Amino acid sequence: MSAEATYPKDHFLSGGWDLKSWLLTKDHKRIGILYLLSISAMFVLGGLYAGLIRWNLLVPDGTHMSADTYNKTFTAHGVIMVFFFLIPSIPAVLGNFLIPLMIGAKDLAFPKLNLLSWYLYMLGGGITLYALLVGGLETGWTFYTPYSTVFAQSNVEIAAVGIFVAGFSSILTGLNFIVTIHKMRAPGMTWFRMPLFVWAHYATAIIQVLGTPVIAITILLVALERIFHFGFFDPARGGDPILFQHLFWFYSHPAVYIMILPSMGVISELITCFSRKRVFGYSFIAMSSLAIAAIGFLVWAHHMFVSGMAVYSAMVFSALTYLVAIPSAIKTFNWVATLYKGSISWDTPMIYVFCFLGLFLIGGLTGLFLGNLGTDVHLTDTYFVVAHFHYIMVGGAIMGYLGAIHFWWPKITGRKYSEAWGRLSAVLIFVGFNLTFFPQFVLGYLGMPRRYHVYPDEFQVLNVLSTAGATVLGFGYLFPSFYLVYSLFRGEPAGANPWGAKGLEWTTTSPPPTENFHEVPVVTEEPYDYARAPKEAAVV
Amino acid sequence: MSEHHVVPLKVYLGVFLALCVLTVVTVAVTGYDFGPFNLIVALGVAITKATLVVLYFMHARYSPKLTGVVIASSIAFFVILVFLTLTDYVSRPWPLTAAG
Amino acid sequence: MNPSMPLVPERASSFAGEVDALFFFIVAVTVFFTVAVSIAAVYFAVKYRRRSDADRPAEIHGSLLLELTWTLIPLGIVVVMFVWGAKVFFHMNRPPDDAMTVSVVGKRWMWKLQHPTGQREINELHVPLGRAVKLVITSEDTIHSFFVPAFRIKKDAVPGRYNVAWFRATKTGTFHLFCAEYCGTEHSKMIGRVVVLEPEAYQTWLAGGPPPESPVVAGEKLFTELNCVTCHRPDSAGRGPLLEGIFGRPVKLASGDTVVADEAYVRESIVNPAARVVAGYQPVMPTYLGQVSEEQLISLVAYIQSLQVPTEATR
Amino acid sequence: MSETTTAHHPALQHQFTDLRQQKEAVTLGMWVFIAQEVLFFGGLFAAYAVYRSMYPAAFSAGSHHLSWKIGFANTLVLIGSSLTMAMAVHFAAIGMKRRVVGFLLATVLLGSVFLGVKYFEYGDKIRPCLGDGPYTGCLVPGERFDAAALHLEGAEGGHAQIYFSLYFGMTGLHALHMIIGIPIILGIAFLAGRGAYSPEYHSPVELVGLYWHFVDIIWIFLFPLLYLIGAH
Repeated sequence: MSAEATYPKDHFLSGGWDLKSWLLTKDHKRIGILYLLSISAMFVLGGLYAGLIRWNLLVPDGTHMSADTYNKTFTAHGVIMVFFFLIPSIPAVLGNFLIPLMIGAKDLAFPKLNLLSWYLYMLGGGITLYALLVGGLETGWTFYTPYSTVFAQSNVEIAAVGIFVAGFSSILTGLNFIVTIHKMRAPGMTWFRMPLFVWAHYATAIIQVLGTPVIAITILLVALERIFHFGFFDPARGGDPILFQHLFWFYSHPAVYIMILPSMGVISELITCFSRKRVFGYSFIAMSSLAIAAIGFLVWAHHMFVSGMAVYSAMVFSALTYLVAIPSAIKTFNWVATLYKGSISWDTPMIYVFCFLGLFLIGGLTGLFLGNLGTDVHLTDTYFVVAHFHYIMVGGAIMGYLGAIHFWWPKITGRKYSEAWGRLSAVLIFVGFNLTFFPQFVLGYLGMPRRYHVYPDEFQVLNVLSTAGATVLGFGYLFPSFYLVYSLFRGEPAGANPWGAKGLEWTTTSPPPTENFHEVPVVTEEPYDYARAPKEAAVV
Repeated sequence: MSEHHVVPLKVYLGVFLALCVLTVVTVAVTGYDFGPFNLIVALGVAITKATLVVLYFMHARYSPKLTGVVIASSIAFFVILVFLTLTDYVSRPWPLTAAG
Repeated sequence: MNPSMPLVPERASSFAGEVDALFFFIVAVTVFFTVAVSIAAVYFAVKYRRRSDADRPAEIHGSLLLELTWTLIPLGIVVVMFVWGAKVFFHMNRPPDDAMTVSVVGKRWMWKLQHPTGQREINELHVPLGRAVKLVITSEDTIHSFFVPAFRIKKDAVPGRYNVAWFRATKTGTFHLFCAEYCGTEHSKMIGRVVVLEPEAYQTWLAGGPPPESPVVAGEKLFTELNCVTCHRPDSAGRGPLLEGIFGRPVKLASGDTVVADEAYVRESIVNPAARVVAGYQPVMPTYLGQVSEEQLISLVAYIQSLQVPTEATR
Repeated sequence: MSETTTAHHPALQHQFTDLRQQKEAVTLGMWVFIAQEVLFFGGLFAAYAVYRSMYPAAFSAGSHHLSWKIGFANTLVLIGSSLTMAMAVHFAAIGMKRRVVGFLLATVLLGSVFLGVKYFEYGDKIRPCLGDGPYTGCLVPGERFDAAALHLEGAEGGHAQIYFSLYFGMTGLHALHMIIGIPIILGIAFLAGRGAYSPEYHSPVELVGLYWHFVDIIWIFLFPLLYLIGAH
């Protein structure tokens, strides 16, 4: 580490703090921070709704809130978390901030489009929050027809328009990343010298661009059918509700890969830095990202095995679902192999990496139960599914997100956070998480259906355990917001490369200047080449 | 742009004529009944027209290989969406009896 | 339903054993890999923890052999899982021919069930022990899902079509019935009980209730009321195809391919006759969409199912 | 064009090193946008494929009701507008400003003709539902949909409603894309008129050309799939 780091005088924030410099910025770093603030707000809101769900499920007879309120609560939790936190989280915040830095570019390919993405996100978020808060939405985040089109009495149209608009924010971010990664790499930065974080975001961008439009048209059809009653999914007139499920899951399954792939990219960066070692099987990890993006589009109907779809078609989808499990297994094995003979330091980001590894293992392997035709009949639509996707999303995506925020916090803000608090909150979150969601695997196997306001008495003990875990988890999530904000004012200057990490973003100052690099970097060495000492920043 | 290929006018006019002829073919072909192949023939004509537009009007022929990859992947995912969904509808009436 | 905290649901159907065997095989694989990888990660984290900033870790790029092993081995395991799962799924979707048919109609927030002998039940299903029960499931409004955890069966009730599931109860007692697909405000109250009785107890229960009108009788009355009989006549002189003995057998269609005349085809032919017309007949049959309720449709299907080839009449 | 001049061209955005990189980036961006549009229409084409395979009779009856002659004429109009757009791009590449403006306006004109024909086609399907004018059968899916106009009854009437919701959905979305495209072309024609483009820098003309050709391709598929089902 540099002896004693000084806080750089001119950086991308020193230009000005007034409203105009934020709301009309074209700097990918400021847009990344705008996203950080907006999705953190969404995360808090979604988390409150989660708390309300767990509060209701403390008692089996549902006396804590009415059935209608509960339905609106779990729908709001689902919609906010899926569309407004998990999908944008790492790509919009860290992807925006870091990809140009990592490939040696001045900015993303289309800065104005990037700002438009944020405005679309805020507009879509505003409309959807209006629908959720004023009157509520009680169709579940899945909008299954004919309930959503014929029977729901809530703001389905407004929420549909909100999600439609927010969808384009995701498409434009993906488009921006694809063009930037193809066309704006610094000299010497070949495809196989790029950080795996950038590979993961390239695969995510492909899914964002090719998947999101399908849910955009599907959600639009639901809204149009509610307004004009043209019977598109209305069984009375020959419409097929299962067609809606096909179109919906065609996007919504690849969407879970949009949520997990960026975290995988983060883990590859963190595990190499804190093992001070080259990643094991670089090209296998890179190709696994692309394989997940491609095969991820072939598996969607494993959400519909019991919907009465054809048995032979279900077999095809089950086989393809098992195929998509392989790249994730390859990545996990490669990460663990990277630890072998490394020099591992247990800083906060590395603790999040271990949390990710443990939880993503359980999350991924429990997917085998749900991709399997035989066991899925019993387990689908129960709390087993709820536990599975929370292990992937909260255990995987959010652990990766928190690890990334801690790892690049010195680079973004130029300040160091308190390691002690960081490690404590990571362990607290890990414990709270497992206490919340592991009992739900058992609940699911016992047959407790999801989205139930009241449930039979014998499930209460496990539900109480889960709610207890949720309080610990909620409490654990508050910690980072305290010590990270505290570090903004009291944190000691971090210097260009506090972790001694490899990567172009660590060769410029922290926080980086507006044009990222004082002179265009030339890449000569392989990625994660820790054998050689990290290059000091040209100008501190 | 040095490597940008300026396409001669007569290529455009030729492609335009071909498209008009193929449009006439599109209508003419519905005169005959090919039984189950009606749709395939109609789609075949439409695909040839679309390929002409993509190659010549949209300069795909003169663009870098990457443009071809983008076009191919969008078509691939379109085909996945349509045909994997159809596998469910086509195989619904198939009987499950081992013999059947 | 034992109030103590169970960890394994009851095994009360012939499937339960198969599904649980497959379930615990996957649990074993999950536990093995989770423990193995976690131990490896923790062991490496401790053994190779950073002692000083100066230590230089090994220069390892990767090894093709290792990559192949941890690609092919997981591939092999998942193929086994897939084939085993497909076998169980195939078995679940093929009711035996001797099964007794119970019709299930999901309606917002209640299950309406009807036995072959006509008994109707709301949110309760009494079935004899050891007898295969075929469920013909549909819905009158939104999508529901008929889920009996103890039997390990679940099938969506989709409006506008029949979905079929079946089970063979192997344990007497009372078991939970849930709706597993979100269907509105009282989704969590759309529950019920499946009561498995000894065969004799089932017969007495059947006799106990009010004399029911069997769906076959109700179907026959409807068949004449809606003057289906004018075209569908046993002497096959009418304009409609002969229905005697047609149920469950393949039927050649005008479009050339054949289809098995099961509940779904008969229901579709009543509600949407022009869809799949039998070979040799014109699509002249008027539609009864909206004129017959789901229950009446079930009675008509039951009646057609009961029509046997009259012994003396020659086809 | 030598490399140095393009490094300080007024149209060069700061994040690009030279115009060549900007042009490649902008073109790739447009192609990725078109890939996304293919999937956006793809949802409707998937629904069309499923419903046509389920209800061939109703689809055939519905498509017989449309006048394929108007569809045919409209297709030629749109292919014409595609030609004029390609010519505009061609002349922009060789720097003939007046020709560029002329062909862009021709494209807008042909596009407007196409939309006008669509307006009348929609008119004679929607007006009966509102009750004015001669009653030729209301074909807007919903309560007032008149299946008798297609000689269908009962469930087939419902299936015909699905055909017409697909018809209005797909052609409506296509028309919406043209309604968005036309003002953009006018804007670019205006800028071209003021000499904003040169052989080194005429990307906006190319991009709007790619967009317009894509809209034309969608119609090339819509015409046979909606207007020409079954023998005519």
